[in-house]
Amino acid sequence: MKTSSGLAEVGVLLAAFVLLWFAPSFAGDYGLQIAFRVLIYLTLAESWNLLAGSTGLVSLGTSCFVGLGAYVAFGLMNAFDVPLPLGLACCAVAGGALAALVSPALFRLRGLYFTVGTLALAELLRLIMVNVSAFGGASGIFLQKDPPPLPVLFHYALVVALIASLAITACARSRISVILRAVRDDEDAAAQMGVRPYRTKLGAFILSSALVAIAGGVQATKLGAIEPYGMFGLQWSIDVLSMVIIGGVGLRLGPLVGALFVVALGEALADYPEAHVAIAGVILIVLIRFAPRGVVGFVENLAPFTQKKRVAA
Amino acid sequence: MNASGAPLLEASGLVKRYGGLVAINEVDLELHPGTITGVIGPNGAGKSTLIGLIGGAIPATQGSIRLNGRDISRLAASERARAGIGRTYQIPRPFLDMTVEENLEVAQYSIAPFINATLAREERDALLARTGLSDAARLPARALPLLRRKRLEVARALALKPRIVLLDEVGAGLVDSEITELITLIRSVADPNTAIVIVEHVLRVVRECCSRSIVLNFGTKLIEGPTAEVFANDEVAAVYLGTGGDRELGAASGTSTEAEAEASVHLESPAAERRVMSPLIATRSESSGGAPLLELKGICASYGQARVLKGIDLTIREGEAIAILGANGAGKTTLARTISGAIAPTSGVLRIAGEDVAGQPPHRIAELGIAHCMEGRRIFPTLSVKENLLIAARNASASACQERLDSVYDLFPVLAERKDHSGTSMSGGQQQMLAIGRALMARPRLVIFDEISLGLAPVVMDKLYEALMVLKQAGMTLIVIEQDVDRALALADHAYVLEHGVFGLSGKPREIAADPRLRHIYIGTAD
Amino acid sequence: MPDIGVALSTIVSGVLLGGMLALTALGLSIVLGVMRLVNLAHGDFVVVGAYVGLFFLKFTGVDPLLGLPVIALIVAALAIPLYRFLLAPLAERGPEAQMMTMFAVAIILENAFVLGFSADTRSIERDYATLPLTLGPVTVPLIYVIGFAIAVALILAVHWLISRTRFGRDLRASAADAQAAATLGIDVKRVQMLTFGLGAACAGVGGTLIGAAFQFGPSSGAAYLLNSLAIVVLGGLGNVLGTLFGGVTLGFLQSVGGLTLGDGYRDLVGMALFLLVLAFRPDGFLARRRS
Amino acid sequence: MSQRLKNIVKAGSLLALASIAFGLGAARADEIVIGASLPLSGPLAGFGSFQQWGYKRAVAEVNKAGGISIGGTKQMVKLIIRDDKTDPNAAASNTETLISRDHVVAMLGSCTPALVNAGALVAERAKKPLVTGCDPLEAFKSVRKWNYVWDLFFDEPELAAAQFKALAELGAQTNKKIAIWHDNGPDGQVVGGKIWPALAKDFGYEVVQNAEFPVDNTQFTSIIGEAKSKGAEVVLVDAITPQAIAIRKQMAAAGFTPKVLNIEKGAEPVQFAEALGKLSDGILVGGYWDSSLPYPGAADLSKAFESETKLTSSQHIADSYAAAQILLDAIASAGSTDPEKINAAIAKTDKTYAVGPVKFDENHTAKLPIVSLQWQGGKTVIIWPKAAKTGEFLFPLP
Repeated sequence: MKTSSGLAEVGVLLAAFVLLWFAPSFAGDYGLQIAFRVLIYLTLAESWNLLAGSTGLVSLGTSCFVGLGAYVAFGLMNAFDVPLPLGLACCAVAGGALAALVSPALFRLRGLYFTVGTLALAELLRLIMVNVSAFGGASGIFLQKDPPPLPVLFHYALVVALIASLAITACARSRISVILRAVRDDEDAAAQMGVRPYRTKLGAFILSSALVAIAGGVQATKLGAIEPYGMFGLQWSIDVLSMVIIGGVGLRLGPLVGALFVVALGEALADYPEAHVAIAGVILIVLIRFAPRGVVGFVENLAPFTQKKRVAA
Repeated sequence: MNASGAPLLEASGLVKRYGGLVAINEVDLELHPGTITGVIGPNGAGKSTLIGLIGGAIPATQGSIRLNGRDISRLAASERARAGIGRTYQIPRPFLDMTVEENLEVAQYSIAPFINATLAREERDALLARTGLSDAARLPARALPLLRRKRLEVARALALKPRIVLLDEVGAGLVDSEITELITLIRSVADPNTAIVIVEHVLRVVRECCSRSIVLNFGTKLIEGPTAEVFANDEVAAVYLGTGGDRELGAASGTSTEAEAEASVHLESPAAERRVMSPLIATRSESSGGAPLLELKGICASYGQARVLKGIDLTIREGEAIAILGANGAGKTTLARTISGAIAPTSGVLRIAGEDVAGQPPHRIAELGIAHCMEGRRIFPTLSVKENLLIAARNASASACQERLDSVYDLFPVLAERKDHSGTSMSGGQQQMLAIGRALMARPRLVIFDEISLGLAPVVMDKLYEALMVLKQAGMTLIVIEQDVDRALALADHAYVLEHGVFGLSGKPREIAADPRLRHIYIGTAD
Repeated sequence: MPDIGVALSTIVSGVLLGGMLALTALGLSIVLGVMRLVNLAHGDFVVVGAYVGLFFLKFTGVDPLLGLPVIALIVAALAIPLYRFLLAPLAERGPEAQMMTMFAVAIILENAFVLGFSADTRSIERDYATLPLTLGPVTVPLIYVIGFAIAVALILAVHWLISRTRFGRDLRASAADAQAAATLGIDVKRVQMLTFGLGAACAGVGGTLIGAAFQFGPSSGAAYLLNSLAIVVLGGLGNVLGTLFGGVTLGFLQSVGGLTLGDGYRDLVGMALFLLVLAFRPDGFLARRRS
Repeated sequence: MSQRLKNIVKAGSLLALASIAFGLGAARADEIVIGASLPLSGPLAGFGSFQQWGYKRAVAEVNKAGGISIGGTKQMVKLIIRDDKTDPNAAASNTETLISRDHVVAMLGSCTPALVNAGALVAERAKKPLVTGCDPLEAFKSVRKWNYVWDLFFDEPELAAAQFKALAELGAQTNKKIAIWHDNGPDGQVVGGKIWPALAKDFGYEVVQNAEFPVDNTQFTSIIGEAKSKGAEVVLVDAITPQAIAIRKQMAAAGFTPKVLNIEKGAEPVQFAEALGKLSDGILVGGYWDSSLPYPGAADLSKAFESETKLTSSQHIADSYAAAQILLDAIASAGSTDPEKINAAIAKTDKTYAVGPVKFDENHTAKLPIVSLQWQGGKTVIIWPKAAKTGEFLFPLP
C-alpha cells in the first residue's frame, strides 16, 4: 500500500510535469510569469518542509541559500562561461556544502535557538556580500550574457520544482519516511532503535539547502542582476514561512496551495500599493489564528467527506 | 559465536552523577547469553538510570561497558542499538503518529536500509504475532492502550535483533492477567544467544522470569544472586516495600543520614507544633453552608489522546486526611493535577466548597485554598529557597508572609539555613521539604501531597510523615498520593486505590491494608 | 593604523553605545526568557518608541528624556493589547504561530508608519544629541554618555524589579516552570502580559534614546531587531545584567572590528560573534528546552 | 489514498485556472496603458512617493488636455503603479506583470540603480520602452548596452566635479586636506572611490582619507575620528539620507567641524534638513534641479506639489515628471502604441523640460545640468553656477 500510493503520487507529479512542460505553448506570457514564480516559491516551500517536516527544525535561513545560489550561478557563468545547467548543479553543491559546513554549529541548537541561528547565518552572509567588494559589494553583479528566454527558464524552474516535489514524495512515501518521522517525533527513542539522528538531520538539511540554492540560481538568472539586499533579504525566509503556514504545516498540498496563495495575493494586492503590506499582515494573522492547519486544513474541515489525513511531508 | 562462560556484556565501575547527586555508584554487571536478569529496588534507586547507561541514552560519568569484548562506553545510543542493544522505555515512547507496523520499520530500516520488502514484512509479522499485536499492525500507536504500547516497546526492541534486551518496568501499571501475558511474552523472547535485563517493580515478573536478580538502593548494588535467595532476604523486602526498614540503609548510601534528617525537620510536642503551624493553616470557613471542601463527581480526564481518569467520585470534608494509592500509571498524578486545575477535566463536576470550578485555570483554584505539592518537587532553580517559599504566599501582607516563613522554618530548620541559596542546590530530601513548605505558604484549606517520598531515604520519609501528621492534627485537610502504602495508610482517615482510572478499592485504612487485592495491585503476589 | 586618541574614542563610544543598545535588547530578552517568543516586531517597538518620543517633543515641548516614563507607559499600553488579543489565544500553539503573528504585526506597523508619518528619515532634534564630550584624548558624543547612564539606570531598575520584587519572583517562576507556577497560584497569562508590556516599554525608552542619538525611519526596525538578538544571545536569554554585559561586549568588539577592518565590518563582527556564541554556548543561556 | 490523488489533481486544475484568470484583465481598447513599479514601502519609500506624484501629474495633464491622438482618435492614458517594497525581486516581477498582464505599451522607472536595473532588464528583454530618472548615468551605462531603456539623470563625474569647481570659483580657503567617505553602492563606488580622488588631485587637494562603508551602516565613529585626527578641512560624503543624517550628527557629537562639508545623495531631500535642524546649515549638496531654475514649468511644479501634498518639494518630482512627459510626448509623436515606434520616438527627444534640455546620447542617457546647493535655514539655495545663483555661499561650515 505504501509503495503503491507513493508510486501513484510520483505518477501524478510526472503527469503534472509533462502537462506543464507544454505550458509555454498555451499559457501566455503572464500565465508563464506567474507559473514561474509559483514554481520557484513551491521549490522553496517544499525544501523548507523537507527540513521542518522531516526533522522539526524551523529555519529562517532560506534567504541565505537563495543568495548563495544566485551568487554562485552568476559567478560561474560570468567568470568561466559555464552553461546554465552546470552552473545550477554547482549551486546545489555549494548549497549542500554550506549546509554541511554550518551544521556542526547549527545542530547544537534546539528549537527556537536553531531558528535564531539560521536567521543570524543569513544576515552574516548578507553582510559579507555587502562588504566584500570582490562579490560586487552593495552594487551586486550583472549576468554578462543574456539569460535564456522565459519559456526556457520556466522549464528550469519546472524541473527544479519537480525534483523538490519528488524529494518530498521520496521522504514521505518511502522507507526513509519512517526514519525521518522517527527522528522528528522522538530523537532519543529513534536513536535507541539504531537511527542516527545527526546524520539524518544533516541529510535533510543538505538536500533542502541544495534545492533552495538551485532555485536561487534560477531566480537570479531570470533577474539578470543581483545584489545582496534582494537576494539575501529576509523576505525570502519570511515568504517561505508564510507559504507553509498559509498552506498548512505538514500537509502534502500545503506548499503548493501556499505558494499559489502568496503569489496570487501579491498580484492582487500590488494594485493597491498604499496598504498592501498591511493587508497581507492582517491576512496572515487571521489565518494563523483561525486556520491553524492552513488553507488546506481549513478546506478539509469544511468538506467532511474529504478524508482527513495528516501527511508527514 | 560466543565462547561459553564469557559474558556477553560486561559493565564495570559504572558511575553517574548529576551535579552533586549520585544516581549510580560503582555498579558492576555481567550478562551472559541465555540469561534473564532482574533488577529491583525502590523508586529512585537508579534502575532506569542503569538501563540508560547501558543503552547509551545517558553518558556515564565513569566506568566502562564492553559488549562481546568490544568497548562501547563511548558509543552513541544509535551505535549501541546497531551493535545489538535493544531497550524499552518505562513510559512507552512509541512514535504516536505512526502505525504499529511503521514503528517496527524504524528499527528494521535503520539497521538494514535495503532489506528485501517481503522479508521485512515477514519479520514484522512474526514479531507482531509474538507480541500479540497482529491485529493492531495498521493502527496508529496512539490508539493503543498502555499494555499494548508496552508490547510495542518490546516488539520494537526485538526488531533490532538484539543480543541484549533491556526491559524497563514493562509490568508497571498492568493488572494481574496482563502480567501473566507479559511473563509469557518475556519467556518467549528468551533464547540461548540473548541476554535479557528486566527492571521491574512487579516482583512477580522478576520471580517468574529471572534466574538471577540484583537489588539496587541509592544507586549502589545492595545484593546480587539467584532470584529466590534475593527475594528471601529480609533486608531486601524491607527496602523494597519501604515498611519501617533498616535505617542504616540510608546511612550506607552516603546521601542522607539520620543526623541530617534530624537537623532538617524539627518537631516538638504536637501541641507546641499546632501553635507554631497556625499561620499556615486556613481557618475553617462556616460560610460554605456545609458543602464539602472538595467534591468530584464523574471526573474524566485525558492526557493528549489517552483517557486517564474514567469517572472519579470523591468527597472530602474539612479536616479529613485521605490517601490515594495505586500503581505507576494508574492515574494518581493526573487526578492531583485535575484537582489543582493543571488539567481541565473532559467531563464531570469539580466543586470546591460548593463552587463549580471545572475548567478554571490553576491560579483560580489556588486562590480558593487548594495547594498542590507537585510530584517531582518542581522547585524553581532560578529562585532562592526563600523566594520559592514566598511565591506561594499570594496576596499576603509582608507581616503575614514573615509569620508563615517563620512557621515553615520552624518546621524545617534547614530551609532557614539555606534560605538564600538556589532552591535546587539542596539535596533531594531538602528539596522535598521546600516543596512541602512552599505548598503550606499559601495557607491552604487543602493540600495535595503527590509522591513526596519518591527517592528519599526511609529516615527522611519518616520525618516528613511526622510533619504531615502534625499538620493533620492541627486541622489541615490532606490528600496524600503515595506508592509507599504503609506510611500513607498510617496517616489517612480514608483510603482509595486507583486502578485504570477508577477507584478499584476504598475504605478505612485498616481494611485496605488488610485487603489482599492491595498487595496484588502492588506486588502481584496475591495468587 | 589610527592614532591612540581615535582608537580610544572609538572604543569608549562603542562601549557606551553598546550599553545603550542593551536597553533595546533587554525587552527582547525578557520576553524571550519568559514567553519563549522571538518577538520579530521588537525592532518596530523600538521605532514606535522613537516616534512617540518625537511627537512627545513636538506636542508638549517637553524634553523627551524627561518624558521617558510617559513614553514607556504609552509604548507598553500599545503593546499589551497585542499580547491580549493576538498572542494569548495562540499560547498553546507552539512558538512558530506566535512568532509569525509578531512578524505580521511588524509589517503592519511598518506600513502604518509609512502611511501615518511618511517614509521620511527622522531624528529627535536636541542640542545635547550633537555635543561632544572631551576628556583628555578621548572625545565621545554626549548623548552616548547620557544614553548609557539612562540605560544602566533602567537596566539596574529592571534587575531590581525582577530580582527583588513580588512581580519579579512571579516572572522568574513563570519562566522556569510555567505549569508549576500556575499551580502555585500565579496567573501566568497576566505575568506574561505584563512582561510583554515591560519589554515594549524598554524598547520604547531605547527607541527614544536612539531617535535622539541617531536617525530612524519606518523600516529601521529590522536592524535593531538583529542587533538586539546578538546582544541577547551574548548576554544570556532572560538575564538582565547579562544584557548589559552583552551590549557592552558587543559594542567593544564592534568598535575593535570597525577600527581594524573599517566601520562597515562592525555589524559583520557582531553577527559572527553572535553565531559563534550560539554555536559554542547554546545551553548556557536558558534552562534547556525541548521542542 | 485516492483522495490524495484527487487533491493533487484539484490543485493542478487550480493552478491552471489561476493562470487563466491572471491572463484576463486586458486593457480597454481605447486606453493607452503605461506602468511603473515604484518603492512605495521599505527604505526608499520616500523617493517613491515623490516619483509617484511626478508620474501621475504628467499623465493627469495629458488626460486633461484630452489624451493622446493615436491613429486619429484621442485616447486617454492609464498609468498603473505597483509597489516593489524596495525589493529588486519585486521590481522585476512587477514589471513582468505590467507587461504580460496589463499589456503596457511603455513604462517608467523605479529609483536607485538596483531597483531600476531589475525592472529595466525585464523591459529590455520584453522589448518595451522604459524611461527612468533616479539612476545615475555611469551606473546605468555599466549594466549593458541598452536598446529600450532611457535614463535622464545626473552624470556622476559631472556631479562630482561640481563641488570642486564651486569651491575654486567661490574662493573657499582651506588647508586642502580632503576626507572622502562613501558607501559601497554603485554610485558611491564610482563617485567616492574613483572620481573624487582623481579630481582632488587635479584641483590640488590632498586626500588624507578615503573610507568606504556598506549602505546600511549606522556607526561612523572611527571614520570620523580618523578624519579629525588627520586634520581634514574638506569632507566629501556620498551616502543615502539616513546615513547622511547619522554622519552629520555623529560629526557634531565627535566635535569635528570641517570648513567644508559636502554630502551627495543623502543631503538632498528636505527630510535631511528637517531631521537635523540647525545642523544642516552650510552643508553642500549637488543638485540637478531647483524650482528657481529658468526652465518651463519648474516653478509651477514645485508650487503644485506643495499645495497638493502640504509637503516640501524635492528634485525627484522633476525628473520623474520629466521622464513621464518625455514618454508621453514620444507616444504622441509616434502616434501609435507600437513599442518599437515609441522607442524610436523617445530616441528623437530634443526638448527643454522642467529639468532642462533633454537629448539622449548613444548610451540612452541624458545629462541633467548640475547646480551646487547649500542648506541655509532649512532651505536650499543655489550657490553655483553664478548664472543660477539664488544665495550667498556660507563659509566655513558653522
